[in-house]
Parts: sequence; C-alpha cells; structure tokens
Amino acid sequence: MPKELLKGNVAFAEAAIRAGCEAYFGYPITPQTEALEHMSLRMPELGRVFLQAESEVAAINMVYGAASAGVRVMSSSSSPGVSLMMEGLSYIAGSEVPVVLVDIMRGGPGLGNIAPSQGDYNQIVKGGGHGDYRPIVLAPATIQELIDLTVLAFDLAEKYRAIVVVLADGSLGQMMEPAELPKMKPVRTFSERPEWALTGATGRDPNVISSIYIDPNEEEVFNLKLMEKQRQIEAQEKRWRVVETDDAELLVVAFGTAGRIAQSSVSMAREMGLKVGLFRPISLYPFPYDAIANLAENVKRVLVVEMNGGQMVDDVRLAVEGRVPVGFYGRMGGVVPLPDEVLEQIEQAYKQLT
Amino acid sequence: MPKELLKGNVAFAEAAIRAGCEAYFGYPITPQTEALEHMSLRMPELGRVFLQAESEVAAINMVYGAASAGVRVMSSSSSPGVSLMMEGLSYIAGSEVPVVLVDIMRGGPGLGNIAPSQGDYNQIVKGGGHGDYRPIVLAPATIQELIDLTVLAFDLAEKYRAIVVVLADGSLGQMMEPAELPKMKPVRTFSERPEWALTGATGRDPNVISSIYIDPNEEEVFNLKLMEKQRQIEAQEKRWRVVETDDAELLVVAFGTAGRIAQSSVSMAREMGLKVGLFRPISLYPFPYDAIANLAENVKRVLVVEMNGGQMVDDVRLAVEGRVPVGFYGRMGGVVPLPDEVLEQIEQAYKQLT
Amino acid sequence: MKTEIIISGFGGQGALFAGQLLAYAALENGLEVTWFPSYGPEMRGGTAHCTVILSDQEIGSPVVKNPSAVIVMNIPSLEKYEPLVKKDGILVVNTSLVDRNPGRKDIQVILVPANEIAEELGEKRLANLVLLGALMERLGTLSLEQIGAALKLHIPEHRRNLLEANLKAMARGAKLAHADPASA
Amino acid sequence: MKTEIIISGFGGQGALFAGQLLAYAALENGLEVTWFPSYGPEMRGGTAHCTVILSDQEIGSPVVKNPSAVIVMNIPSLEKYEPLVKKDGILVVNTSLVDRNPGRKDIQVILVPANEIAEELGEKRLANLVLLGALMERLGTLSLEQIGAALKLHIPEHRRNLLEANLKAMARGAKLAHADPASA
Amino acid sequence: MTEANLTESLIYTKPGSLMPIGTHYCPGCTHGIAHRLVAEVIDEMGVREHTIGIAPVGCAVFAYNYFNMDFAEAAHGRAPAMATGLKRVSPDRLVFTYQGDGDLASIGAAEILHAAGRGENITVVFINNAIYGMTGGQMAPTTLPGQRTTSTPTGRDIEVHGFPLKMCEILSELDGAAYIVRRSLHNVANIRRAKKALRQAFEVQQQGLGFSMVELLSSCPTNWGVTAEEALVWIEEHMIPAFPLGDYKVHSAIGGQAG
Amino acid sequence: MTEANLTESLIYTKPGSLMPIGTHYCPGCTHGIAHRLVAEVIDEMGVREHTIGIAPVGCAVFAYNYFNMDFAEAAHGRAPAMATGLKRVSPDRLVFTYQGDGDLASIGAAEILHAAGRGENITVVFINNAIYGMTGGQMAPTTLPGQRTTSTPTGRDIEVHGFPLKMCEILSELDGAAYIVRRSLHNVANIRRAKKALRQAFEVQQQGLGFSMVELLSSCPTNWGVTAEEALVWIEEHMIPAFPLGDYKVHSAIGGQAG
Amino acid sequence: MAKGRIVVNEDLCKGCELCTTVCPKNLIHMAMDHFTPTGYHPAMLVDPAKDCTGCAICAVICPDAAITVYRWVSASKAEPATA
Amino acid sequence: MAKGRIVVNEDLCKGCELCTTVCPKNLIHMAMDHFTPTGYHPAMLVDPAKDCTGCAICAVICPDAAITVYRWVSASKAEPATA
Ligand SMILES: Cc1ncc(C[n+]2csc(CCOP(=O)(O)OP(=O)(O)O)c2C)c(N)n1
Ligand SMILES: Cc1ncc(C[n+]2csc(CCOP(=O)(O)OP(=O)(O)O)c2C)c(N)n1
Ligand code: SF4
Ligand code: SF4
Ligand code: SF4
Ligand code: SF4
Ligand code: SF4
Ligand code: SF4
Ligand SMILES: [Mg+2]
Ligand SMILES: [Mg+2]
Repeated sequence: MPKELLKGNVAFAEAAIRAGCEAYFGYPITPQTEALEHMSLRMPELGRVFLQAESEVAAINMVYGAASAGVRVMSSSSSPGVSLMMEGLSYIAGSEVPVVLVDIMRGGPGLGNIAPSQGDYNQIVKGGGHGDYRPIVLAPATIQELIDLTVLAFDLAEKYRAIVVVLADGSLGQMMEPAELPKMKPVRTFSERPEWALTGATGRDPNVISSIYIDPNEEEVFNLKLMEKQRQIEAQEKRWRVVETDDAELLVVAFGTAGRIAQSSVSMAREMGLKVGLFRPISLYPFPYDAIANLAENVKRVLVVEMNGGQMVDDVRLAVEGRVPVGFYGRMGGVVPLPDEVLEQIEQAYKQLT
Repeated sequence: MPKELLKGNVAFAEAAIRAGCEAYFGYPITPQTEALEHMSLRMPELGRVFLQAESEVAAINMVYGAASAGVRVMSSSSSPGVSLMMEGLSYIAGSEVPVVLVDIMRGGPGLGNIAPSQGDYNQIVKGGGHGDYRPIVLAPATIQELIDLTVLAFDLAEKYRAIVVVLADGSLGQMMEPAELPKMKPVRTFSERPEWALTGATGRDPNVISSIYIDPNEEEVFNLKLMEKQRQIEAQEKRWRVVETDDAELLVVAFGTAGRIAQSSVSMAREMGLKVGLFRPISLYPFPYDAIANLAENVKRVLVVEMNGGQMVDDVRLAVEGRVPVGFYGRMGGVVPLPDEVLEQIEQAYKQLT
Repeated sequence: MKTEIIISGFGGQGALFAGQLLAYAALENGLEVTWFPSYGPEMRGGTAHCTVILSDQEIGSPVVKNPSAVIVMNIPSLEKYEPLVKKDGILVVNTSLVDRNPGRKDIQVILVPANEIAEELGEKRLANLVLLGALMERLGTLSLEQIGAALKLHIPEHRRNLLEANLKAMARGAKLAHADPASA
Repeated sequence: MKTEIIISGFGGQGALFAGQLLAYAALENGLEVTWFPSYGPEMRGGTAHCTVILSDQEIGSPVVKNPSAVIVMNIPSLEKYEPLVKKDGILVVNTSLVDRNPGRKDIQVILVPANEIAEELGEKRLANLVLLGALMERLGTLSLEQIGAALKLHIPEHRRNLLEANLKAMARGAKLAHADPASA
Repeated sequence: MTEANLTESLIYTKPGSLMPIGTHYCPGCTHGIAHRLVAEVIDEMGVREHTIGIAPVGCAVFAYNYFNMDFAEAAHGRAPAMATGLKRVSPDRLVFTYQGDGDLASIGAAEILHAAGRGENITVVFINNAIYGMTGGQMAPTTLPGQRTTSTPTGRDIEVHGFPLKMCEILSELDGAAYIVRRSLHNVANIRRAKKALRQAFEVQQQGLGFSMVELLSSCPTNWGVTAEEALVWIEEHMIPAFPLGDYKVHSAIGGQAG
Repeated sequence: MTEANLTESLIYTKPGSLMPIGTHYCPGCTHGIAHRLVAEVIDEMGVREHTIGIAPVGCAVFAYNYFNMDFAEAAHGRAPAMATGLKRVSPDRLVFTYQGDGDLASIGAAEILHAAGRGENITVVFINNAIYGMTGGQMAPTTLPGQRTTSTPTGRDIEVHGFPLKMCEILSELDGAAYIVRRSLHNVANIRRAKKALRQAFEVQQQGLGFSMVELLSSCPTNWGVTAEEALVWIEEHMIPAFPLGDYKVHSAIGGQAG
Repeated sequence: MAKGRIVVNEDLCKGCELCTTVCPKNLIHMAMDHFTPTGYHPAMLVDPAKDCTGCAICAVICPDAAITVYRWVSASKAEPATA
Repeated sequence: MAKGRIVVNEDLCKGCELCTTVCPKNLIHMAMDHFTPTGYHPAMLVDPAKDCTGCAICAVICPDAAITVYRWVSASKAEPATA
C-alpha cells in the first residue's frame, strides 16, 4: 500500500484493526484519545467490539475478560491511566491471556501534563504491578515503526500468551508522518478460538482462567513456568537498531522519540567528523544487554539519552558492567530535547574520551 | 518499656499510633488485615481517625487528602491492593505530601496467594506508578525492626515531604515475636500543622496541593527539585546491616525475611568454618550501592537471596559492576526458603570461589 | 537448642492459644521464640494451626517443613502433619477426635483422649492444655511450672476462674507422656 | 534543506488544516515531513497551532523552539511566536485580526489582511489559505502548484465546490509576499 | 398398588453443573446453597455447555473448582467488567458473575453500577452476608448499624461508617437494569423462591433484555460467631428488615411495570 | 429627589473568593458561572478562610488557580475520597469538591456513591455538561441517547453504550445523602435558583447534616459545536427533559420529607 | 402415602445439622459415633418406621448437596425431579 | 426609576455575547472596533439615553465575572448587594 500521512494515534489503532483486533476497551486520555476515537468509528463499521469503559480499571478488566474468551483484544491509555491498570495487568500476567496495550506516555508524576515523556520506563519495563512478571515492551521511534510493532505485538502476545506493551510518547501519538499500513487480516471465527479459551465447555472439560494458586508450591511452579517463558522471550525477541556503530568511539543509547532525536544529533556529529554511533533498543523487555555489552568492548564511552530522569540507563549500566563510563542526559516533565541540544552533550562526552 | 510478644501487623499499627499517626485509611487484605483491625479499635479510643475505605483506590486518595491537611497519616495493604494505589502514590509524590504506607507482600502475580513473598521489590522500589519519583523504602527483618522503621518512616516522610514505604512480607505481618514498643508521642494540634498544609487560608495566601504542571518547563523544574531531594536522601538515608563481613570471601546479600533466614544460614556456615558474611540492606531506596561496592572489593563472590525471581539482584549487580560474580537464589510464589536450603546454596557458591 | 512445634486442630479448639502460651513461657524464660499462625482462607474449612519455634539464639525462618513436635487435634491435621514430623520427633494425637492410629513407626506417638479428660475436669475447652501438657512433659524444653506461670499472666480475664482447672489439665496430660506409646 | 513552520490561530480558523495541506504537498513531492499539533487543554482558551517540518532527510524532533517561519492568525499567537522566529525568518501576520505591528526588525514580516481578502473572494473561511499562499511564495520550498495539487486531493468533500476559490485565495496571498515588508 | 409395580426413582441428587467434590465453605454456610441453586437452574435450562461463570475475590473465589463449566476468576470487584468483556465478544453465551457484598458493593461499586447502567446483558448472583467473610469478618457496605465486625469492634456506627448500601434499591434506579430482585436463603420456602428468581434472571439474559441481578441474603456462621442454624434465624430477624425481600425492577417484557 | 443626595453604589463585581484573573474556559462556558456562584455563596457566608476546595480532573482542573482559598487538585474521579480524608481530619472546615460528569459519574462512581453512603459531611458541586470537555468531547455517562460525541460518532446508541446515568436519582437512594438537588445554568432565573441551592448545600454541611450535592446542568459550546447562546438553548431543550430539575433529597432538618 | 429414603454422602457432609432442623418427620440425626473423612460427625437417616416421604426438603437446605433423595413411585410415572 | 451603569473588564471579557442576549434594555453590544488583550471583541454598554437600570442581569449571566454594576441610590440606603 502507498504511504499515507498518518497521525500516530490513528495509525496504531488502524494497524491493530488490520492485525485482526476484535475488541477494544479504553477510556479517553490525552495524548492518546484519538486512538479511542478512531476505534469508536471503525470497530462498529466492521462489526467488531468497541466500548468506552467507565475507567481504566474497568477497561483493563474488560480486556482481561475478552482475552479470556480467546479474541485479539487491546486497550490504550497514557501514564495516569496506565497506573490504574497495574492490578489488572498483574492478573492478566498471572493467568497467561494474550493482551496488547499501547501506552502513549505523558509528563508526570501525578497529573503532570500531557506533553511527550518517557517517564514510565521503569513502571512498564520492570513491571509496575505486583508479583514476578514482565510484559514484552516494544518502543517505536516513527509512525511506521508504531504501526509495525503494533501488528507484531498481537502476534507475540498470542505466541507467548503474554502482555505486550507498545511504549511510545505523546509526540508519536500526536504527530503525523508518512507511513504505510498493512493489509486487513480477517478476524478469527468463534470456532477458531484457542482451545484454552472460555467458549463454553461444549463437549469438553471446563476451561478455567485464573491467577490464583493458593498453595505456594503450586504458585512457585507457575512462577517458574513464567520464568521459563521469559528465558525463551529473552532468547528470541530482542530487537534493536544500530546506526554508524562500526568505528564509533562514543555510543549513544536512546529509545523511541529520544532515539529518533539522538539519530539526528549523531548524523550532525558525524558531519563534524566525530566517531559517534547510535544504539536504539526497540524491545525494552527483553532488553538487548548482550548487544550493548559487545559494543561496549569497542567504544570508549556510552551516553544514554532519555526523556526522563534516568531509567533505562540502569539497564545500560547492567549491560556495560563498568567496562566504560556511562553518561546520562535527560529532559523531564514533557520537555522534548532538541537535536542541537543532544549534539552538545555528544561533543562534551566526546571531549572526555581517553 | 519491657518486651512484649507482638504480632507484626499489630506491632506496626501500634507503633504508628505511638509515632503520632492521626489518621488511618485502609481496606482489608490478607496478610495485612490485623493492622486495619487494630486501628479500628485503637484510633477511635484515642479520638483519632480510622476509616475503612471502599477500596485501596479510595484509601490512598483519602490518605492524600488527610496528608494535604498536614497530619500524620498512613495506610497499609498487600500486593494486589498496593497495585491499586499506584496512581494515587504518583499524585502524592507529585504534590510532595508526607505519606507512610506499609506493604505486607504476598505471593503473586495476580490474586496469587496470601503466603509471604518479596515479589514486589521492583514495583515499590523502582516506582510502580507513572513518572519520575522514588519513595523511600525501608525493609525490616524482625518485629522490632518493623516497629522502629515504622516510627522512622513518619519522621522521614515529614522531613522530606515524601512517600515512605515500609516493605515487609506476610511472615513478618503474621508472626509473633518479642519486641518493645516506643512511648506514646502526642499528636499535633491543628495550629501546629505545617505552613504548606490546607488548613483554610485564614489570614494568609491560599495554599495549593497539586501535581499538575501543564507547562513542561515548569514540570521539569519540579522534577529537578524532586531529583535534588533524592540526592539528599541518597546522601543521608542509606541503612543496612552487616554480619561477619570482615574476613568474608563470600558475601550473601538479602533483605527482610530472606535476610533474616540467610543470617541463620551464614552462622551455620561460619560454624562449618566457611568465610561467609551477610549484607542486609535496610533502606531499599536509597539502595546502599557504595557499601556493597566497597565489600565487593574484598570478597570473591556475591550470592543474592530473595523471595522472588530475582529483583534486588539487579541493584546488587549495579553496585558490584562486574568486580566479582553475582549469583542468585530465589524462592517464589509464597515459598519461604529454609535456612538449610540457603546454606546449601552458600556451600555451592563457596565451592566456586577461586 | 532449637525446637519447632506445630499445634493443629479445628478453629475453636484452642490450638492458637496453646501455641501463644508456649511462646509467652519462652519469652518469660529468656528463650528466643517465634509464633506463626495459619491465616486466610485456610480458616475456611475450619482448621487452624500454628508453628512455635523455641531457640537459644536468633531465629531465622518462623516456619518449618519438618517440625520436631506436632499436636494434632483432628483428622485433617493428622493427615497433614504425621508425614512431616522429623524422624524421632513427637506426635501428640487427640484420640477423642481422631479415630485412627498414626502409621509411622520412626516417631514418638503420644495418644491422648483429651476431650474425655477435659470433660472429667468439667470443662470441654481444656483439651488443648491436656495435649500441651503431654507434649511439654515429653519435650522438656520448658517445665509445666514455667508454662503454668505464663498461663497465670496471660489467661483471658473471663477465664481466670478456670486457672486451676487449666493447670490440672496440663498435669493430667503430662502423666500420659510417660505411658509407653506402643501400649497406647 | 530543513524548514520549520508554525501556523497558529483560534480554533476554527483552519490553522491545523493549512498545516496538513502543506504536509500532504510535501509527502506527494518526495520530501520528508512531520506535522505536530497543539493538543489538550491548550484548546481551551481557544487557540490551535501546528508545527510542520519539511526536510530532504529523516526528521528527528517533530517540534522546534525556533521556527524558520510562522503564520499568526490572532493576537495571542503573535505574542507567543514573534519572539521565537529564527533571525531572518518569516512572520506572516493576519492584520484583519491583529491590530498591532510586530516589533522585531531582524525577521521578514509579511502583513496580510487575510479576512478582508477572503471576504472579497466571498468565503470568510479562506483566510488560512491566503496566509499560506503568502508564506509559501516567500519560502519557495513548495510551489503554489504543488500545494494546489495536494489541495485537489485532500479537500474535504463538502468543500469541493470551494476548490477554485481556495486556489485563488493562495494566489492572492502570494502576491502580497512580494510587497516590501517596510511598506506594509 | 403393591410394591411390585413400584420403582424407586431418584428425586434429588447433586446437580451435574457442580463438580462431584466437596467445597471449602464452612459447615452450614449458605454460599453452598447458592451454588446448588445456580447449578440446578443451569441443569434445568440445559445450558451448562454454553455458560461461562466468573468468580469473585471472596469466599467464593474457588467457585471455578466447584462449577462444572468454563469459569474465570476476576480481580476483586471487577467481575462485572470482566463479564462485559467476555459477553461482548461472545454474545450468544450465557455469562454470569457470582459476587459477595464486599466485592460487588464496596470495591466493585463503579463496575456494577456501570454494567447495570449499560444494560450489560449478564446475570449477577449477589451474595449479601453483611460481612467480609474471606478476610475474617470485617465490615461490609451491607453490615447493619450496630453490627460488630472485626473492623467495627464496637458495632457499626453510622456516624463514622455510614449506612448500609442497598444495592437492589440503587441499581433499580438504572434504565439498563432489566431484572433486580432480592431473595433470602434462610429457609426452604425462601430457597425455592430464590431458585425461581435465578431461573428468571438467566432467562432475562437469554432473551437479551439487559442486566439481571439476584441478591441473596446469605449466612456467615463463622464470622457472625453463631451456629449454622442460628445464622439462618439471624438472617430472618436482622437482615430481612434491613434488606426487604422483593422485586425491585422487572422488565415489562416479563410482566413487570418498570423498564 | 435630586442628583445631589444620590450616591453611586456598587451593585455587583467579581466576588472576592475568586482570584482577579481570567480563566482558561472557552468563551461562554458556564463552568465560569458555576465558579462565580460558588464564590458568591462563600463570600456571603463569610467562610472563605475556612473553606477548602478540591478540583477535579476535567476542564475545571485549574479551579485552584481561580478560587481565592486553600485548594487541592485530586486524581480523576477521586475528589470525594480526597475530600473525605481532608474533612475527617479537619471537621470544622468546609470542604467541597467541584467535579464534572466524567469525573464524578464515570471513573469516580464508586467514590461518590460511598461518600454519599457514608453521609460524608462534604459538599459536591457537580457540573453535568453531558460530555468530556477537557479531552475534546467524548461520551460522558450523562451523554444523551443519540447525542454525537467524538467517541459516539454516530450518536450514543443505548444498545451499545447504555443509558445516561442520573446521579441525583441514584444518590438520593442513599441514607447518608442529606441534600441532593439538580439545577441549571441556562438562564438568569435558573442561575439564581442554582445559587440558592449552593447556599443551602454549604449550610447543610455547616450544620453537619451529611452529604450534599448540587448538580448543575452546564454548557460546553466548544464540544457541542454551537455558540454560547445556542448552548444555553440546548440545555433547556435537550438536557432538562432528560435530567429533570428539582429537589431529590432534602434532609428533614431543613424541611425536607426525606432523610 | 409415598415412601422414600435419603442417602447422605459422607464425603460431602460437613455436619452443619441444617437438614436435621427441617425434616418434617424429624428423621435426620447426627452420627456421633464416627467422623467423615474431613472430620465431621455426618448426618444420617434414622427411619425405622419408614416414615421418610422423599419430600426432599432436607436436600433443599443442604449447603453441600450431600443428600440424595429417592422415592417409590408407580413404575409408570417414574421420572426424576429436582428440589 | 433607578439609574445605573456597567463597566466591562476587558481583561476578563471573552466576547461570548451572553450578556447582550439578556439585557432587558438591550444596552450591551460587542465592540467590533477593537480586541481585548486575549484577542476577543469585548462587550460594551451603549446607553446614550441612560436607560441602564443597574439591574445586574447581565452580571448574573457573565461566565467571566467581567461585568461590574453600579447604581445611583439615595445616600441613606446605599449598600452593596450581589447578583
Ligand atoms: C484488591 C484487593 N483488595 C482486597 C483483597 C482482600 N479481600 C479478599 S476477599 C475480600 C472481601 C470478601 O468479602 P465479600 O466480597 O463480602 O465476600 P464473602 O467472603 O463475604 O463471600 C477482600 C477484602 C483482595 N484480594 N484484593
Ligand atoms: C486516570 C485518568 N484517566 C483519564 C484522564 C483524562 N481525562 C482528563 S479530564 C477527563 C474527563 C473530563 O470530563 P468531565 O469530568 O465531564 O469534565 P469536563 O471537562 O466536561 O468539565 C478525562 C477522561 C486522566 N487525566 N486521568
Ligand atoms: S467465612 Fe463465612 S462466608 Fe466464608 S465460607 Fe465461612 S461461613 Fe461462608
Ligand atoms: S471544553 Fe467545554 S467545558 Fe471545557 S471549557 Fe470549553 S466549553 Fe467549557
Ligand atoms: S445439611 Fe448437608 S452438610 Fe449439613 S449436616 Fe445435613 S447433610 Fe450434612
Ligand atoms: S426426604 Fe423429607 S422426610 Fe425424608 S429425610 Fe428428607 S426431609 Fe425428612
Ligand atoms: S445592568 Fe441591567 S440594564 Fe444595565 S446593562 Fe446590565 S442588564 Fe442591561
Ligand atoms: S457575558 Fe461577560 S464575557 Fe461574555 S461578552 Fe458579556 S461581558 Fe464579555
Ligand atoms: Mg460478604
Ligand atoms: Mg463533562
């Protein structure tokens, strides 16, 4: 299909529809609302389910219910709304139903503001809900990537019966950019729903969707099963993008919008003859530790750029393990760093190369 | 005062009362409920406020309201209930009102079970709510420490106008152990409430308690202020306990109940002539990175023991920065490791010392 | 010295109180002690149990897999705990409510018709102390006197009148601790 | 080549549409482009603006601090953006709604009585295109023809009838781009 | 007639919609009766294979072990939201939630209110026992004034804790509610009426008339601190006066005035 | 009389309980009128220095900038819980929340229901404009059947989205509610009645009679897509029939039948 | 009058005694001489005179569906019913 | 009859025109010749014949409290009121 000029929120909503999303439950919140609005128009047209829930708490539990029935289902929200989903997400993780959530982050903490931010990295990547679970987290940097990762999210969610969060920020949700949408995928028929799903115990033993294991030993067995699944995910689903890292002496690491901005800065730096490369993690969980560790062998210094007070930087440090110094530059509260600004940081870091 | 035989949940509730807690808002949840029940009996006796909220969401927002009025206020809950408080906690952090929360963790994710667990380390320590904020987190290992840290929590919360979470698990909440309670502290009078509190703008300009900074630049200024506060906290509030670390070749790191169990194992190991020491972080935020880093200079190996799938171990790795190997042993889902079991791990790790 | 004791029965049979009594006695006699109860939905179905650990040094875990002594006051408790008692450990069985005999031969079994004895003493609710008396006599960690002293301090007001009967109950139980298990 | 354009006015004046039109034209002429709107409570108070970035290479940030060109359609917009325009940048002012003159001398100012012109063309709502015409004529990044082509493709059905008028509006605006700022 | 032409026939046995196992409920707890009635109705309607139940967080948390049909276990109070998600993507399945008073009226108040307001086509079995059973007897929104609980040790003081919530009265105000009734499980006659109401509620859902809820006054001998028999008397003497039995909303399509 | 013994006196000016600054509300939005009325009542009662307000998340999120008194900004829908915490520890202060229909009736349904059920001694100013204003015009629980919003682009279909929630009708069912009335801001006469009701509500709180709420039918010209004047007509012609004005609950102590 | 009998499933019975309070013929008593596998004294039918009518009232109130009821009916109109 | 006048605070007026619809004397019009600092055409009193009664009806409906109302009263019973 030809490229169209697409708004991020509309793009991922339409991408979800084309990926066979059968039901959407959500609650309005800036800067994500256009996704809900697009769903409210398109889903009924297609005879699918759209429902504006009474709250994000209800929305995630409606998603939980629909996912238990074995359909492709999603919700989307932004920071404060996502905080209200933490219990529900933990239940979903605890009962292994596939769910896709798009989080269009805004400035915080608290009500904060509606400007673009990456302040919820820890919440989403480390698991803001209770208990040992990790959602797969995908971080797009362009509208095209937002579309592609949303489609991928549905496949991964089903493959692993896990939560997949597409983690973006207000600028990706609000901006328009040329991008290409996938072809429409048909939705499953009722009879095609997975065998574990709650479809009514017709001629089979009952299915149960539950996150309770009252006996700690059984719970531990389940926990170990989840961990085993995480091992697989860590082995198979790491994704990232590198730019000009071959001869790089300074490695810039940034994700999502920060990564996109850093990329402009890196090319500016290259024009100035500085040997700088960019590593942009696309899967935040599983985090590409080894890939960064390997690069850390060859660079002299690492600079992490985030639109927060320093969150992913801990994962970068865990990867670098002290091999080279890891610096950090962050803007917070909804401030989007400008390429020149990041370039300045690159130059300073470069000066300190030994 | 003489030692009494005290149940953990009753002990911290009574400790809070003696520390001048003027209001308690909570919702029943095992294994924390006896705290709420104790408050329901004692607070009215003392003419203070007890209210069973309709939910944890309401409870934390009632706490937010009472804290805005400048009184010492607290809530307590357990894992799923705490997940429901994430939005509220982020608001509280974003408006800098002092709040104390006790989290008696249980097995998860989801409904899980009610057995003792440490599965919510990441949620509580890394900030399960949205935005850049970190609560102070204190982790007791005995009923006495639970009492003392609860009292400290109120002081720190007010000193820094921050959230302080006392993070314990079901076994500490449910068990009885001899311990000593502090003397009763009088509660503040209305006129003694802090000048920033919402007491009615009588003869002064209005006070506002809010977490909204619609202009990203203002939000960033606020974020920087919070970070500055965190620097102070990191400089002044690190707490830990070491046992037999002087000549240790293997360092065991564990917090709370796992730390208490590991301590038995360490003394068993010492009896076997193994040079093993224990590092028990008491403040999980601020995490005692440097103290561990220093010890890492002298030991040959580190073994982290947790009642989860491996969460604090990342902070230990960040401290050790690859100096020596960091091993991990965890039990999950509410299973409490036994001293002999941990001893076995110690012996194995010890064999691998080079 | 470290002794792990589990007391288990229906709710209302006084398993938790018997355990607390033990814990108080330990505290008041300079021992380290932890008391850990069953909680939550385990209550449903009606069983209640607690783990008491007595030691002369700091106690790590308040729970154990294999206790050195167990008092079972009903059938579900027997089924749950008989297999867990340490080799050579002690199992005290309330035969008034348990109509089957323990199978294990590698542990010490004390059979006590606690309800009958309690009724003889004119107070059905004393069965728990009869059983506790039997166990402590065999264990020896704390003397009946020490437990009796703790009882005097911590018996609920509304049951003070039963203090003497309580002490008698323990004594009656203690006697049975000397009986030869085989013959029981 | 990289051009950052901000178009700002009251909601309903068509600032966002003018920006999108520009973005479509860029897309259809092989340029990289991003369009970033104001959103949320900024709407309250009633102002709406968007940032359009045109470039021949991948675009990093979709927002800028100092745009190379700005169209202001009301007084609040003038006050907000005049100070931010890059040195030597372009500021297009809708004098029909802005009764004060920009103070800066280090930028190119184009004064356009857009509403009057639009009314002459018989359609008040064309003011946005008059202003866009003026800006693009001066900028040169995209020709009026190219924008016109985009307009043909993307004008909402219910306004097709106004297509010709729209093109005229841009042309009228373009003329004023040649006027000497001083004399304006 | 003689013994000869008499045969012994089965009058009653445990319904097939219940698993042939024991429950964890305390002796005499009427949760068990509620389970039985729901199962009997599902048996009689022959819809077991097309029914999906949703268990609450509460003493009925393990309901999925006892009902012989597809089941989900919801987060505390969110069963109506979960049921909404399930029903919307499987409109031809019968979906019911089974919730306690803490679950439905306290933490889940918003979800039940909105499910009813939307006329969500689900059936809710609401077990009102005026207490938080599972957590050991704290105050519920339905706890009676003066009633002692472990979180109102001196009795519920309405000045502090407010008034009991009457959910049938509240939900019957909603236009989406099709069938809202209150029954009791304290004796045989009332148990029979309760069963009829449950049948009616499931039929309302089958006919797509909207939201249906049957509130059942139920006992908690354990946390009320009385015997099973005394508990039934307590329902009759204390709960029924506070929570009058009756039909609060009956859709016109099934002969009601309202809706 | 002659000009001589006439003096010019001030009949009306912006109340002192409002800050002397402009608001961010759209031109003609009756949120502004509601602010003014609340401020006038507080001025007239002379309680500004003893009153604490709580702003919602909604277009009124910045109310704390406009009211000249202590103010808190609550999480979306949680103002009643926050007010409960504040009031319980400061019982002699007047505490009011100011909430929109999404805030109060949707995400905050549980908190408002329970605050009313507890008879929480606070005053709630409820702005019903049948829309989510701040987020750009999505469906609210109070959106009318058939009404087009950005999340019901073909109009609210009650089969899908259910029925508008009538909060006065619902909350007046609760024993803890002392004063529950609905007024409108669409013309001068009704604005005057609205003010009287607000005064009454604050007095109910002063007298400690329990929970008081004044629902105000309000306009959203921006998201309704009409002029300020047309919006007032829309209130009269469409909202009032769906949300009848009147007194739904008036405590006997102030002459009502109920409570 | 119709004759019947009940069978108490001791795996399910929890000895709550509710059935004993409702039997119109007062035919149900608790078996104090033994325990169920879960440790309760079960209910049992004591009906020497064959008075049980198979009315199933006991089954209606049994929270644990522990009671199965049989009734003698003329072969012709034999059909299972439910409480 | 009582005479009055109004003053429109142009820092507050948003030109919503509501006041113009309620003045019983139809004395309020929008000033199309200039803008307020926030860019709106403000309301203004057009009262050549001094018909304004100071009834304050305009003030009652003004969402932005932009209208201040004065009225000539006999010095004796001069006292401020509110809408
Ligand atoms: C979020 C959350 N909060 C609290 C709990 C603890 N909890 C479990 S059940 C329950 C209340 C049960 O009472 P009710 O709903 O009346 O059911 P019942 O046991 O009385 O049948 C509570 C508070 C929980 N599991 N999750
Ligand atoms: C948890 C959460 N969810 C959603 C939002 C986004 N949001 C802000 S205001 C609002 C609704 C406002 O509507 P209403 O309460 O009717 O107030 P109005 O603007 O109409 O006056 C929403 C959904 C939020 N800020 N926080
Ligand atoms: S606690 Fe109460 S409600 Fe729960 S099972 Fe026991 S009796 Fe029934
Ligand atoms: S959006 Fe609507 S409610 Fe909000 S300020 Fe504008 S007109 Fe008022
Ligand atoms: S009612 Fe049922 S459970 Fe209770 S005693 Fe009778 S048979 Fe047993
Ligand atoms: S069937 Fe009827 S008569 Fe027979 S035991 Fe049961 S209740 Fe009694
Ligand atoms: S005070 Fe009365 S008469 Fe004078 S302008 Fe206002 S409304 Fe008109
Ligand atoms: S009502 Fe007020 S804001 Fe509106 S035009 Fe009149 S003075 Fe201006
Ligand atoms: Mg209950
Ligand atoms: Mg609204």
